[in-house]
Amino acid sequence: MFLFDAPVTGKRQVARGMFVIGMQAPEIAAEVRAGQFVNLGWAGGPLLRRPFSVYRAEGEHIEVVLKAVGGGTAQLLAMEVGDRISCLGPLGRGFDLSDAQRGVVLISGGLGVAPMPLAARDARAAGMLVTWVHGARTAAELCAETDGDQVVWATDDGSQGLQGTAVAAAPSGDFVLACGPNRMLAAVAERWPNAQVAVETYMGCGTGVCLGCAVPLARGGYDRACKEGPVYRAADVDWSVLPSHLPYAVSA
Amino acid sequence: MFLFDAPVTGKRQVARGMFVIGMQAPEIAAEVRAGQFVNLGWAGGPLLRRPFSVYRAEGEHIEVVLKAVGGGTAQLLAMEVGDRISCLGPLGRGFDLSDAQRGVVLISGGLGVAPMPLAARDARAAGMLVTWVHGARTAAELCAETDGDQVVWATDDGSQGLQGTAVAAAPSGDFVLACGPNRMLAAVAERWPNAQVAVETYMGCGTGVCLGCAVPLARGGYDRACKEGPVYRAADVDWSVLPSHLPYAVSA
Amino acid sequence: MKPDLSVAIGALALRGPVVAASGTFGYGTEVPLLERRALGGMVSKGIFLRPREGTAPPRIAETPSGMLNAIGLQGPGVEALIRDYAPRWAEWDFPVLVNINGESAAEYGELAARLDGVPGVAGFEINISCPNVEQGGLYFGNDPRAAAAVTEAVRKRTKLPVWVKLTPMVSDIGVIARAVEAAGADALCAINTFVGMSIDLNSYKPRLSFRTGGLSGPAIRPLAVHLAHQAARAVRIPVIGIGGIARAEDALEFLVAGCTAVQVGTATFVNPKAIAEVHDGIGAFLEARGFASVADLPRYLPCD
Amino acid sequence: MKPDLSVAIGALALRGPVVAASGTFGYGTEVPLLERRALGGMVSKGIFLRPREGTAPPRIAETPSGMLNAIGLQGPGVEALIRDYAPRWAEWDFPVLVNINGESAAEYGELAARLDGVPGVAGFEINISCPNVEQGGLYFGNDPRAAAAVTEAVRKRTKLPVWVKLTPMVSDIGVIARAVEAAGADALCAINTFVGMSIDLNSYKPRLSFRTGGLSGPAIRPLAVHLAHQAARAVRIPVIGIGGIARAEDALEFLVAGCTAVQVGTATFVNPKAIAEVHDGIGAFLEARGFASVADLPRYLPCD
Ligand SMILES: Cc1cc2nc3c(=O)[nH]c(=O)nc-3n(C[C@H](O)[C@H](O)[C@H](O)COP(=O)(O)OP(=O)(O)OC[C@H]3O[C@@H](n4cnc5c(N)ncnc54)[C@H](O)[C@@H]3O)c2cc1C
Ligand SMILES: Cc1cc2nc3c(=O)[nH]c(=O)nc-3n(C[C@H](O)[C@H](O)[C@H](O)COP(=O)(O)OP(=O)(O)OC[C@H]3O[C@@H](n4cnc5c(N)ncnc54)[C@H](O)[C@@H]3O)c2cc1C
Ligand SMILES: Cc1cc2nc3c(=O)[nH]c(=O)nc-3n(C[C@H](O)[C@H](O)[C@H](O)COP(=O)(O)O)c2cc1C
Ligand SMILES: Cc1cc2nc3c(=O)[nH]c(=O)nc-3n(C[C@H](O)[C@H](O)[C@H](O)COP(=O)(O)O)c2cc1C
Ligand code: FES
Ligand code: FES
Repeated sequence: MFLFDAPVTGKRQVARGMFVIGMQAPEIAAEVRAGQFVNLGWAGGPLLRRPFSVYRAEGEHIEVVLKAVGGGTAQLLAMEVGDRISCLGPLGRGFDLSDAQRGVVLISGGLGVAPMPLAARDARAAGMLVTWVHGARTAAELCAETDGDQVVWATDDGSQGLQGTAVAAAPSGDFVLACGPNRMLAAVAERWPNAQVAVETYMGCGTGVCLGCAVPLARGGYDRACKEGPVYRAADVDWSVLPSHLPYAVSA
Repeated sequence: MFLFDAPVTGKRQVARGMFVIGMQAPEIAAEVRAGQFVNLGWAGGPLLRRPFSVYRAEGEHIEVVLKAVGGGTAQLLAMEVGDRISCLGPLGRGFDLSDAQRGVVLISGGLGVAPMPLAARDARAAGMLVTWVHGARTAAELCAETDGDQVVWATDDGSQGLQGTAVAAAPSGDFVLACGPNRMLAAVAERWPNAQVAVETYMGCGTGVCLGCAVPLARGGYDRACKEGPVYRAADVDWSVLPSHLPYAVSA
Repeated sequence: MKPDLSVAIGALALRGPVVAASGTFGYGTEVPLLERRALGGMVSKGIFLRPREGTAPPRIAETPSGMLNAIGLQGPGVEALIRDYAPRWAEWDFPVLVNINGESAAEYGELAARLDGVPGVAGFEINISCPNVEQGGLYFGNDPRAAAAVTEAVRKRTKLPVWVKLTPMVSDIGVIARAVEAAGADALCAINTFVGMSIDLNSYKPRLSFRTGGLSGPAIRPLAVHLAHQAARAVRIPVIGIGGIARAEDALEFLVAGCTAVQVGTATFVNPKAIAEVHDGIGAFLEARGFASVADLPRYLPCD
Repeated sequence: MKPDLSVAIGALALRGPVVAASGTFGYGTEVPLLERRALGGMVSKGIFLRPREGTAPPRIAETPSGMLNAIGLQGPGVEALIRDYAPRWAEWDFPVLVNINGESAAEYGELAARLDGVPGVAGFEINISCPNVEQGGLYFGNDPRAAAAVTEAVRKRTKLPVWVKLTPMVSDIGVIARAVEAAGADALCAINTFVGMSIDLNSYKPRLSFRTGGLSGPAIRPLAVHLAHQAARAVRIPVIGIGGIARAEDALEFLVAGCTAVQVGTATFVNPKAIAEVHDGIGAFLEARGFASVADLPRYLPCD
């Protein structure tokens, strides 16, 4: 876990309203695994840090992807090259690819693309075939950087790819990694109990001390999304107790 | 009184750490009188607005002069051209030049230069000779834009002009306008009971509703710096009750 | 169709749910910018029978998302208020309530009697909760019997609406709320400021000359929503929510939590158009969600 | 010369005045970044005799300069604490106090008895002020007799230092402070969180599943400074100030207001190095002002 001020190195648009921000964060770039996150804070920002999955990591740089869904994300998107963001990470437990075999199916809804480029990179490095199913409300909101041996698109309005949810559009597969609104992940859990899903909760600290990020478990009790998670075996989460919608959640 | 978002149009340095910020604020520029102030607020800034004397007003533009003495002023100085500042003003009662005769003596300590360029302008327009006595701790902190028919410098360390305070350096005169730390104005009151002085207080609203900007009066009771002030006849203020130093006050 | 923003506080009809809070709007004559059409009503700066000088400066200190104030109820006294301000209020198209203060129940009663019937005075807000006076103030607000006694003293002297403004500095606001309701209040205002202190590290003394001050502003909003909600659950009379409201969403939190109307205070200092923006924002919210009136807004008032 | 930062809380010597607050530092094993040298001590997450699941999510909500939490004292119970954490604490070079909780005075006493003598447990912080449990919690904190009874029950079972953590939700904190002092507390901790509520305008219900939560963070600092100051004026035992401390200046406000030490909570979430920065900043301040030790800092404790 590292903590330092990372300078912003760039910003690019990848879908309507969706942007990738790059930061110079060598220590984190070297260590981060797919599904882990960084907790970002900045001068003049909200009291609490905001967690973001690491989207890409290369050389000295990491990237995060975001939309302006509230005050904090709007401020982040207003940053300019050279501005500094306090970066705490890498945090949490990422996807576990050690049991994977020939191929992996990535399912991402909306901003749920966030952890997938790293997941795709690691899966390919392990010699796997990557099928990436990406869904959004409409064609313009699909992330342009979705990439894999096979890409399947899904839109609510049918404007690109299959009409319907990413979960419905996904081919069958043994090894599924998914990220998106908790509502979508609950649907993943129905179809693939063994899928690995990255959940979303409010976080107070991101470091395991506040117990604010409680994830209700199917076996009873709570885990910490920031420590034991944010990646869970889909069937291990009690989806009926996990809030299906946070005020800032962005629908698929 | 106007309220609008004014774009920043420029910034220049006038002494060590002292900067002038220009804003496009046509309505205020047209109405403001010497000694009046604007109450500035901005996104991500402190809760309360910050009062600043209008330094210059020309055409569509007004200027304020400041140093980074705390969080708010530091943020203001970090603004770039095009950034917007919410501008409420003009506020308060400025200097009254109607009784002036041949000449006027302006005495400014440190940031107390703020209302003086407008005062000098109006005095000249009224055909008066302007003597401007400006003091600071050291030469580098003297405002470079001090200007008058006669300019007298004073520095605590004697590095430019007379060694000592601006008040001590001032020639005698019938018509004195002064601005600077309240401590300095108390000294002005000793020497020129009839001087007009612009005082500094904390302000909650700047519009006369909160009674937070209380100025203790020699005759008893309190006035509002933002409404009846900030300009007072020096002898009318009870200097023993007015705080001589606010945490953000900048010494001469 | 534009939603209906009017609300009723007992017999008093307000054209909108947003009222200017006492001490943050002067006597209604100072701020020229506010669009008056948005004002449901106004509560004047707290007044005593006699003129009061108020406390020495510094009177305010800024804190994270809030401010402390110790104005000390500076004011011209009731006679000057009747002479200088009430006549102007009489011409306005929204009700002005007078925030009344005293050092004994009898003084509150006297003030009400003096103001009752004065054209321009539409009702009273009894301040039993000001933290910035040496006597009275908080004492009445903490003690259900004292609070009831003050309320009764006023109730007896006027038929005009009587609102009682509660202090947050209690362990159970419901007890005071019920006592004041039983004593004849028409509505409760929840809440006044919280007592706070800030230390100046140069002088090693409090920043405020009065030592302590009342905390207001967004910082207190979650506490105020909770207290207003508790008050609303405790009584049948309307509750007017106060504390840290700066935007329509903030006001809506109080309304959903069981309040009938709200007051906006500190936000007016920051933004002289705050009341108008809150008023308009509530209208826009109701319209967007398909509610025809403020009364249609869902209320969260569980019974357990 | 570097100033001496050590302070004494009764018989317990701390190498620095900054202590990690309960519930914001886990069991001391989670945050690797903090420079341990800066820790005067640590209070562990609140524990009950038996394991507790805690409340359903959402458990936190952000507010202006603050946050609400309703964790519900999730914890593994005292036996797991003794097994999993105390042995590690025994190796550390700063004292760890256990924040103890119960539903009756007897339960608090039992917890103290069970933990007394366990290596690694340096003392107790009695939590009579948690707003997030259905029974106990606030009830004990509001009532001087109940607060004293809990304190006595613990005092009887241990010779270790006993700190009592007060609730801010009272009209006069001095009354509780004196009751608890008389019952044998070694120090007071002022304060725990304030009860607050925040409404979700999509569901028209509270944001927190527990409905209410405890407000912490910079928003409450001026209230906390005032309450800690009031407590310090009421008793002779040391008071440890808590509430919204994020920088050295904030801690210094509490120290000048009469506190002997401070605890840092929410700030650690925002900045895992907050405690180290506060500690170092206090040292730098003392040095700059020419004070040789924390004890030399001027205190503002008027007698009237
Ligand atoms: C593990 C993880 C990974 C994430 N990765 C991404 C990502 O890659 N890209 C992305 O865009 N988003 C991601 N998010 C979500 C991201 O953190 C939110 O979009 C962001 O917090 C919203 O912030 P905002 O300031 O824009 O919204 P705000 O407007 O500040 O928040 C909206 C509402 O949510 C509340 N809120 C926000 N944060 C908290 C909190 N911590 N505690 C309590 N209430 C809170 C606010 O008070 C407000 O009511 C991730 C979240 C988690 C948990
Ligand atoms: C009429 C008038 C005209 C002024 N003109 C100028 C000018 O031309 N140029 C100039 O540089 N300065 C001027 N000032 C002072 C200017 O407003 C302050 O420098 C500024 O408020 C300091 O702000 P800051 O945010 O940098 O300091 P901060 O760091 O925010 O403030 C320092 C301390 O003061 C407290 N504080 C600040 N404002 C308030 C408040 N309103 N109420 C209570 N506490 C407060 C803060 O909480 C903090 O403790 C003027 C003041 C007045 C009253
Ligand atoms: C400067 C100031 C003066 C106040 N004066 C009074 C007063 O005279 N009488 C009163 O009942 N409340 C007074 N209040 C309290 C407000 O009416 C209101 O209850 C409180 O500020 C909380 O609301 P806010 O957070 O919207 O400001 C005053 C508040 C402030 C900030
Ligand atoms: C998430 C969270 C959990 C807490 N848990 C406890 C607890 O278990 N026991 C306790 O006495 N106080 C608990 N507190 C209160 C803190 O110890 C502290 O008193 C309070 O947060 C105010 O300090 P702060 O503003 O520095 O956070 C908790 C606070 C937070 C934010
Ligand atoms: S966010 Fe604090 S424990 Fe997970
Ligand atoms: S600043 Fe509010 S009355 Fe002057």
